[in-house]
Amino acid sequence: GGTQQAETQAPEEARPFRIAVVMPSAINDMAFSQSMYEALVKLQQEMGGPDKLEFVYSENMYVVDDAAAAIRDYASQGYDLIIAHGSQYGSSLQEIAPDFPNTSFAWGTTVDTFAEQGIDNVFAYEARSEQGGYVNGVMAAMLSQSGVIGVVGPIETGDAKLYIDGFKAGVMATNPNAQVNVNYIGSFSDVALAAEAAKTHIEAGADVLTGTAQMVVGAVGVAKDHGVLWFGTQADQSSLAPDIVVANQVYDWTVALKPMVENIQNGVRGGEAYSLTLANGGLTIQYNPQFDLPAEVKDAAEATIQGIVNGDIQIPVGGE
Amino acid sequence: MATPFSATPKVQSVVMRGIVKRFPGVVANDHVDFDVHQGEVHALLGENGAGKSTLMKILYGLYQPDEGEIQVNGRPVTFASPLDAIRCGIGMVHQHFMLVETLTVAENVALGLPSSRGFVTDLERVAARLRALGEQYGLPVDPHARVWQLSVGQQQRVEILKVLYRGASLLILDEPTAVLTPQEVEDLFRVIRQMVGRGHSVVFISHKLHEVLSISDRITVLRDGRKVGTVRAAATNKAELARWMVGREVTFRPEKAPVTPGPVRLAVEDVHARSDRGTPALVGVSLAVRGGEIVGLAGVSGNGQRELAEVIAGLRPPTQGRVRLLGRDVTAWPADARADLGLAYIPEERMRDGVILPFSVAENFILRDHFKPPFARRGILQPQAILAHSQALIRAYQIKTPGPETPVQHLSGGNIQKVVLARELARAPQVIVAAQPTRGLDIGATEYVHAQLLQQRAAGAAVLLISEDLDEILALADRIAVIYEGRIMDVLPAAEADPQRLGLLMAGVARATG
Amino acid sequence: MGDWGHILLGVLASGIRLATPYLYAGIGETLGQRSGVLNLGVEGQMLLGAFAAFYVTYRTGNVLGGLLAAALVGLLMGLAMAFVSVNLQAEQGISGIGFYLFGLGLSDLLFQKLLGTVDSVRGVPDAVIPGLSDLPVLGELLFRHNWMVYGAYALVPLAWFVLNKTPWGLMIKAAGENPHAADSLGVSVARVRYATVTLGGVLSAIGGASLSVGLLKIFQQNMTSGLGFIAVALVYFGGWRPVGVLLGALLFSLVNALQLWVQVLGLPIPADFAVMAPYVLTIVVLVIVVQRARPPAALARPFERE
Amino acid sequence: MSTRWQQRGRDMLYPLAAAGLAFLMAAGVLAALGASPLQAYAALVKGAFGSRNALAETLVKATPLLLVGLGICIAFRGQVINIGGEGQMIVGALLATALGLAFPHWPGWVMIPLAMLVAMMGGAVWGGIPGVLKAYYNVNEILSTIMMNAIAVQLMNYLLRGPMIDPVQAQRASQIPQTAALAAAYRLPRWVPTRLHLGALLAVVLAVVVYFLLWRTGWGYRIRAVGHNPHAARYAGIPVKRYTVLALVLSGAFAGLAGMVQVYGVNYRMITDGSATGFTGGAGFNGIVAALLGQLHPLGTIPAAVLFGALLVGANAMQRAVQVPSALVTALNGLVVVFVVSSEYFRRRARKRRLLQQTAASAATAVAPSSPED
Ligand SMILES: Nc1ncnc2c1ncn2[C@@H]1O[C@H](COP(=O)(O)OP(=O)(O)OP(=O)(O)O)[C@@H](O)[C@H]1O
Ligand SMILES: Nc1ncnc2c1ncn2[C@@H]1O[C@H](COP(=O)(O)OP(=O)(O)OP(=O)(O)O)[C@@H](O)[C@H]1O
Ligand SMILES: [Mg+2]
Ligand SMILES: [Mg+2]
Repeated sequence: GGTQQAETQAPEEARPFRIAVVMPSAINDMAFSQSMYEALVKLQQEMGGPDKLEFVYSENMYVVDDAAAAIRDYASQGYDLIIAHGSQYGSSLQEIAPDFPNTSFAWGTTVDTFAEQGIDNVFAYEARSEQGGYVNGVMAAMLSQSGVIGVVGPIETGDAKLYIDGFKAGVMATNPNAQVNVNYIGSFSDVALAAEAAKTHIEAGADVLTGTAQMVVGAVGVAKDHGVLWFGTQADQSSLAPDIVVANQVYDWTVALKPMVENIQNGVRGGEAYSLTLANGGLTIQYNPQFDLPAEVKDAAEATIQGIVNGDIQIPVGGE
Repeated sequence: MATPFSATPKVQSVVMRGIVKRFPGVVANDHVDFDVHQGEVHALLGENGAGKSTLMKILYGLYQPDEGEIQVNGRPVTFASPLDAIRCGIGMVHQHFMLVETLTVAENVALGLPSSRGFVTDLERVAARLRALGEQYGLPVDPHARVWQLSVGQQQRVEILKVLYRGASLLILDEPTAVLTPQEVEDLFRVIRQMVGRGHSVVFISHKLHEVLSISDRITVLRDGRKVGTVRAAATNKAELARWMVGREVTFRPEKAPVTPGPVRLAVEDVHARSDRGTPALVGVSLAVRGGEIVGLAGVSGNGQRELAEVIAGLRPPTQGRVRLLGRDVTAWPADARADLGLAYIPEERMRDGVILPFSVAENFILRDHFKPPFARRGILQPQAILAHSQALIRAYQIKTPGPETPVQHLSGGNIQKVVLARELARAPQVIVAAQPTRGLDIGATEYVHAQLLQQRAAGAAVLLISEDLDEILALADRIAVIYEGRIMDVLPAAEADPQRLGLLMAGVARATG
Repeated sequence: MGDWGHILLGVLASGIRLATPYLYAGIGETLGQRSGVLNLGVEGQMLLGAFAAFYVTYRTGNVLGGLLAAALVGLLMGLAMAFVSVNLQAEQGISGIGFYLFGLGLSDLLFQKLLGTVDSVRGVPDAVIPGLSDLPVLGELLFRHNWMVYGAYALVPLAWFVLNKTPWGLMIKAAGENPHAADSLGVSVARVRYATVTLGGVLSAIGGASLSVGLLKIFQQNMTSGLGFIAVALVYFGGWRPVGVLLGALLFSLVNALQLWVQVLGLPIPADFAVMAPYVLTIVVLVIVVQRARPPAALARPFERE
Repeated sequence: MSTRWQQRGRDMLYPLAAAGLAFLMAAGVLAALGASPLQAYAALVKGAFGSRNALAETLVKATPLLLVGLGICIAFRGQVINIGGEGQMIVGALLATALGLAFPHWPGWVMIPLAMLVAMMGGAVWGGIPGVLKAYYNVNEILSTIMMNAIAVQLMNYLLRGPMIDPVQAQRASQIPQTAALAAAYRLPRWVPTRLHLGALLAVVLAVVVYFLLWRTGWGYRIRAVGHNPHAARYAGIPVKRYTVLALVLSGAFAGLAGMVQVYGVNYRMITDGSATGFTGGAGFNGIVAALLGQLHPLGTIPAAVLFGALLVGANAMQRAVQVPSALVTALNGLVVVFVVSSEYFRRRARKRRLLQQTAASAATAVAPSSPED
C-alpha cells in the first residue's frame, strides 16, 4: 500500500510541491531528457524556487524494470507528482498507479491516461513533434539547392517517427520533387554511426540535414564540417554549430506540467492528456540568431506555423 | 667460441647448503646439501617426488629457497630469477621442455637476448652461430624449423644449444634421457663428455641407474626431500643405489613365466594413416598379437607409433586397411565401443590424454564408464558405487593418495600413471595397448607397471607394448616389432633380438639379415 | 554507372574512416592478447580517452595536448589493468568488465561535472596533401581524412614489425604462448605483459580520442556504444595478427557503410535488418574462410612460477 | 565438515572487505560531489535490504542474474566463454512472448511451463549457433556471441516495431515499440504486495538442479571433462564437439529462461528502447560476473547474484536519495567488480601461507592434502 497523503487540504504555502521524474537518458543529452530537466528548472523558477517546488530525478533509467522500481519508490515516498518520461514506462505505470490512488503520475510521450482501464491518477503528455518537423521541413525544402535532404534517426518509433513523418510531409508540401532520404541507425547512443550516416547523406547529394535523439550530436558535427545546413529538434542545438544550424524545434514541457500541477492542487489526480503544440507554445521554432536566414524562408516558416496553429495545415502521420 | 655471453665467468664450483623448500603440504627439500665442481658430472637420483627438480630449480633461480644458501665460486649468491643464474654461467634443460612451439629454433634461442642490430632481431646471425655451435658439439639442428615440427630428440638438442648459446658452463639436465632412444642417449653422453672435457660441469638427473653409473663422477641420492648420501660412481652399484632410493631391495629382471599364446586378439591389416600434419604416418602396417603374448613395438618416437596406437584405439581413422579386435572388424567403431569390447589403452602422453588433472582420483577412475552401471543409472552418477570402486583400486594398486576425493593433479607422476593403469586394467581387458608406460617413472613404479603387464599376459590378454626403452622391451616382450617411418621393419622373437640389431632396425637400416 | 561508382567510392571512404577506432583499440588488444592478457575493458578505456582528449582540447584549444591527455589516461588505465591481471592474477574476463563499467561511469561523471553539456571542438584537422588530395578518385578516397585515420593505418605495419621483427615481439609472443619458457630464459613475463597491456590502454584511449577529437569533434556519454567490444571481437576475427585485425575492421566498417547507403537509397529492407548486416557478415565470413589461427596458448592465464 | 564451512566463511571476508574498500574510495567522490557518503551508503543498504519491498526488489533483480549465471557456470565449466547472454535472453523472451500472445486463452498452468520451454529453446538456439560455429568451424565464441547479441537486438527492434507490435500502438501515431500485454492468467504468481515472483524460487531450485547436473550426472561429468581436458575426454570416447555445443546450448537455454521470466514475471510485455540493456538490464553481462564471483559454482552463484542484485538495486536507491548522477553508480559498480575479483588473490595467498605454515610445523608428509579448488 502507498503512503496516505492529504495534499489537497494543505495550503500552498505550507510545503513545497514535490515532483519526481524518471528519465531514460542523461539530463544533459541535448535532447529528450534535457528538455524535461530544463522544463522543471524553469517551472521551479516560475513557481518561486525550491521552497515552492522541489524536484528530484532518476536519469539513465533505460532499464525498464529499474525505472519501475524507481517510480514505485518515489510513490511510496509521497511525492505529489511522479513523471515517467519515456513511452517505454507505460506498462509499469499502469501497474503501479492503482497502488497509490492518492498520488499523481504522468506519462509521456503518449495520449493514453489508462482511463479506459479504470485508472484515474495518470496524466499523459506528448509533443506533437510532427508539427515542428513539418515547419523544419518547409524551411529545409526551400533552403536545399540540390533537392536532396537527409534525415538521421535512431529506431523507427515514437517521438522520432513523429518528427520525421512531419518533416517529410513539410518537405513534400513545399517541393514535391525533393527527395528525403531517411537513415535509422538502430541505436540511441552510437554517435559515430550517426555521423557516418550524415556523411552518407551528404555523399548522396543532401545539402540539408536533420535528425532526432541524443546521438545526432555526431551528425551535427559532420554537417558543420561540410557546411551543410542542420535542423534540430527536442532541444536547441545551435551552440554546437552556430554557422549551420538553421532552426530548432524546442520542447517546453512546462506547458504540460503547469496545468498538471494546478490540477493536482485542485484535487484532480489524473485522466487528462496534454499536448505540446505550436498553438499552445509547448513547441516553438527557435531560429538560430547567428544564422542568416533569408527573409522569404522565415516568412514561409511563420506562415506554416500559423497554418498549423489555425488548422489549415493537416499533417498526416501514423500507422505503417 | 664467441657467444653473447662469452664474458660469462666459468663456474668453478657451486655449493648448496642446507636448502629447504616447502610447498603447501610438502617439504620438497629438507636441509639438502649439494655441490658440483668444474669438469665433473654429478648425478642426482631419487624416486618420483623426491625433490630433484625442485633443488635444481632453486639453483637456476626459478624458486627461492625458504632456508639455506648457495655459493658460486666461493661467493654467496642469491638468484631472484633465472637471469641471475644465467649471468653466473648456469643453464638448465628442464624435465618438461621450455620451448615456444610456435616459434622457430633460432627464435627460441634468441628469446630474451639483446640483438646485435638493436631494435631489429638478428636471427640470421643467431642461426649462423647456432650452426657453428651445433657443429662444435655434434648437435645439428635446422635453425629455421619451427619447434612443433621437431622430434623430441631434436627439441632436446635445441634445449641444450639454448643453454650453450648463453655461455653456460654448468649445465643442469633434468631427466634428459627419458624420451631418447639408445642411440640418442649415446649421442648425448658424447656431448656431455665433450663439455666436461672443455671444463664445463653437468648435473644429470635420471631414473636409469645404468646411465647414471656410466656417465657420472659422483652421485647424490635424495629420498622424501632429504639427502641420503653422495658417493663416487666408481664406488657403488645399481643395487646399492636402488636401496638408497627406495629403502628396500629392487628386482631388476621381472619374473616372466612361460605362457602359451592363444588365438589372435588384435590384428592390424595393411593400415595406412596420416599424422596431424597431414603427412603419411603409417604405410601398410600389419601386425597381430595373440592372447597371452606381449608384442613389443620398438622405434624412435615419431615413426608412427602414436598414430598406430590411435588407429587401434579408434581415435584416428585409417585411410586404408582394417583393425580387428577379438576377430571382429572394428575399423568403423568409435573409441568407446572398442573399449567396451575389451580394449584398454594407456596413452603415451598420459598427463594430456590419460587423466583429467583437476578431477578427483575417483572421477578419473570412471572416465570410461561414467554412463554405465553400477557407476550410473539412467544418467545419474552413483557415488557409493564409484567410491567403493575407487577404494578397491587404490588399495589394489597401492596408489599413494590422501583419498579418492583428492584431485589427481596433487599426486606424483608415478601415482598418476598408476591411476591410468588401474583404470584401464580394472576393466578386465582382452587387448592392451600400452604406450611408453614407464616413461619418467622411478624404479619402484617401473617395477610395478612391469609386473602388472606380465600379470595381464598371464591372464590371457594380448598386449602391444610401445616403448623406446629397449631394456624394457627386451625384458617383457615375447616378440618384438620395429617400426620406422610408418613401416614395420621386422618382427623378431625376443630370443633372437639384441640391442644392436634392434638399434639398426630402428635407425631404418634395411632388414639386418642374420 | 557513374552513380554507382560514386556510391562505391562513398562506401569505401566511409569504411576506411569507420575502421579507425577499431584499429587503434584492436591493435592494442592484439598486443595484449599475444602476450597472454585478455582485456575486456577496452570500451571503458576508450571512453575515458575520448573524454580526456575532448576536455583538454576544449579547455586549451590544443588538440595535441588533448591527445597527450588521452594517452596519459590510457596509460593509467592500462597500468591498473596490468596490476590487476599480472600482480593480482585476477580473472581477466571479469576484471575487464569491471574496468569497462568504471570507465563508462567515470567518463560520464566527469563529462557531467566538468562540461555539463554536449559541445564541439575544432579537433584534429583533415589532411590536405597538396596534389594528392585533389586527385580525382583517390584523392577523396585516401587523402582527405583527418590525421588520426592515417595514424590508425600506420599502426598496422608498425605492430606487425614489432611482433615479427624485433626482440620485443619475440618476448611478447613467448609470454603469450609459453610464459614458463620465457621466464626460464630470464624474460620477465610480468614486465612484458605490463608493457603490452599498458600500451593497449594507451592505444584504446587514443582510439577513443579518434572519435571525440578526430571523427566527431564532440563528446557524448557512452559515445563508443559497444565499439570497444567489437574491437575485441575483431582481434579474434583477425587471428591475432595485425593484418587480420585490419581486414576484420575494414570488412565490418565497409558493410556498415554499405548498410547506411542501402537505407539512403531507399531499398525496401527494414532498417533493423540493414543494421544487422555487419554483424551477420562478420560471422559468415569466418565460416566460409576457415579460421586456422589458434589463440595464444596462455591467453587469459595468469603466470605464476610456483 | 565444520572446518570446511569455517573456511568458506573466512573466504567470504575477502570479497566483502574488497567491496568495502571500493565503497571507501567512492566515498571520496561522493563527498566531492557534495553528498554525504554516510547518508548515501545508508540509502544504498536501505534500498537493497531495508524493507520487505527493498528485499523483494533485490531478489527480483537477482533472479535473471542467477539464471544467466547458472548457464555461465555450465558454459565456463565446459571451457566456453559465453558473452551472448544478452542476445539469448532476448530471443528466449521473444519466443515466449509470441507464444503467450498467440494463444491468450489457455490456462496459466499450461502456458507458463510451455512458455518456459519455448524460451529455453530460443535461448538454446541462440547459444547453439555459436556452439556449432565453434565446434565445427573454429569460429571463436567470444566473437560470435558478441555479434549474436547485436543481431538479437535488431531482431527484437524489428519484431516489436512490426510483426509483434501492440495492436493499440499500431494505430497510434507514436507507435511505441512494445507488444501487447500478456493475459493476466499467464503472470508468474507474486508474493504481493511486492514484485517478487515465482521466478526467483524457480531460479534457486534450478541452481540445485544445475549443481546436480554438473556433479551428479553423466552429462555434467562429460561437460566438465571436456572443459578441463578435451584431449583426455576424446581418448575416453566422449564426443567432444557435441559436448562443446551442449554446453553453449544449455547456457543459452538458461539465459533464454531468464528472458522469459523478465516478461512473465516482471514486465508482462516486451518493450524496447532500442538497446539490449533496456530489456535485459544488463543481466546477460552481469550474470557472468555473478557466476565468476560465485566461483562458477551454481550454489555459490546464488549469494553472488543476490549481492550483485543488491548492489544494483541499492545503488539506484542511493541515486534517488542523494541525487548523485547515475554515472557515479556505474563507476562504483565497476570498482566493486574489480576490487572483488582482485581480492581472490589475497584469499589464495592467505590459504597458501596457512598451508605452508602447517607444512613447516608438522612433519613432512609425502603427499599433498586435498584442497579442491573448484
Ligand atoms: N524514447 C526515448 N527518447 C530518448 N532517448 C531514449 C528513448 N528511449 C531510449 N532512449 C535512450 O537510448 C539509450 C540506449 O539506446 P541505444 O540503443 O543507443 O543503446 P545501445 O548503445 O545500443 O546499447 P547496447 O549497446 O547496450 O545495446 C539510452 O540512453 C536510453 O535512455
Ligand atoms: N610448484 C609446486 N607446487 C606445489 N608442490 C610442488 C611444486 N613443485 C613440486 N612440488 C612437490 O614437491 C615435491 C618434489 O617435487 P620434484 O618435482 O622436485 O620431484 P622430482 O624429484 O623432480 O620428481 P620426478 O622424478 O617425478 O621428476 C613433490 O611432492 C611435488 O609434488
Ligand atoms: Mg548498440
Ligand atoms: Mg623432476
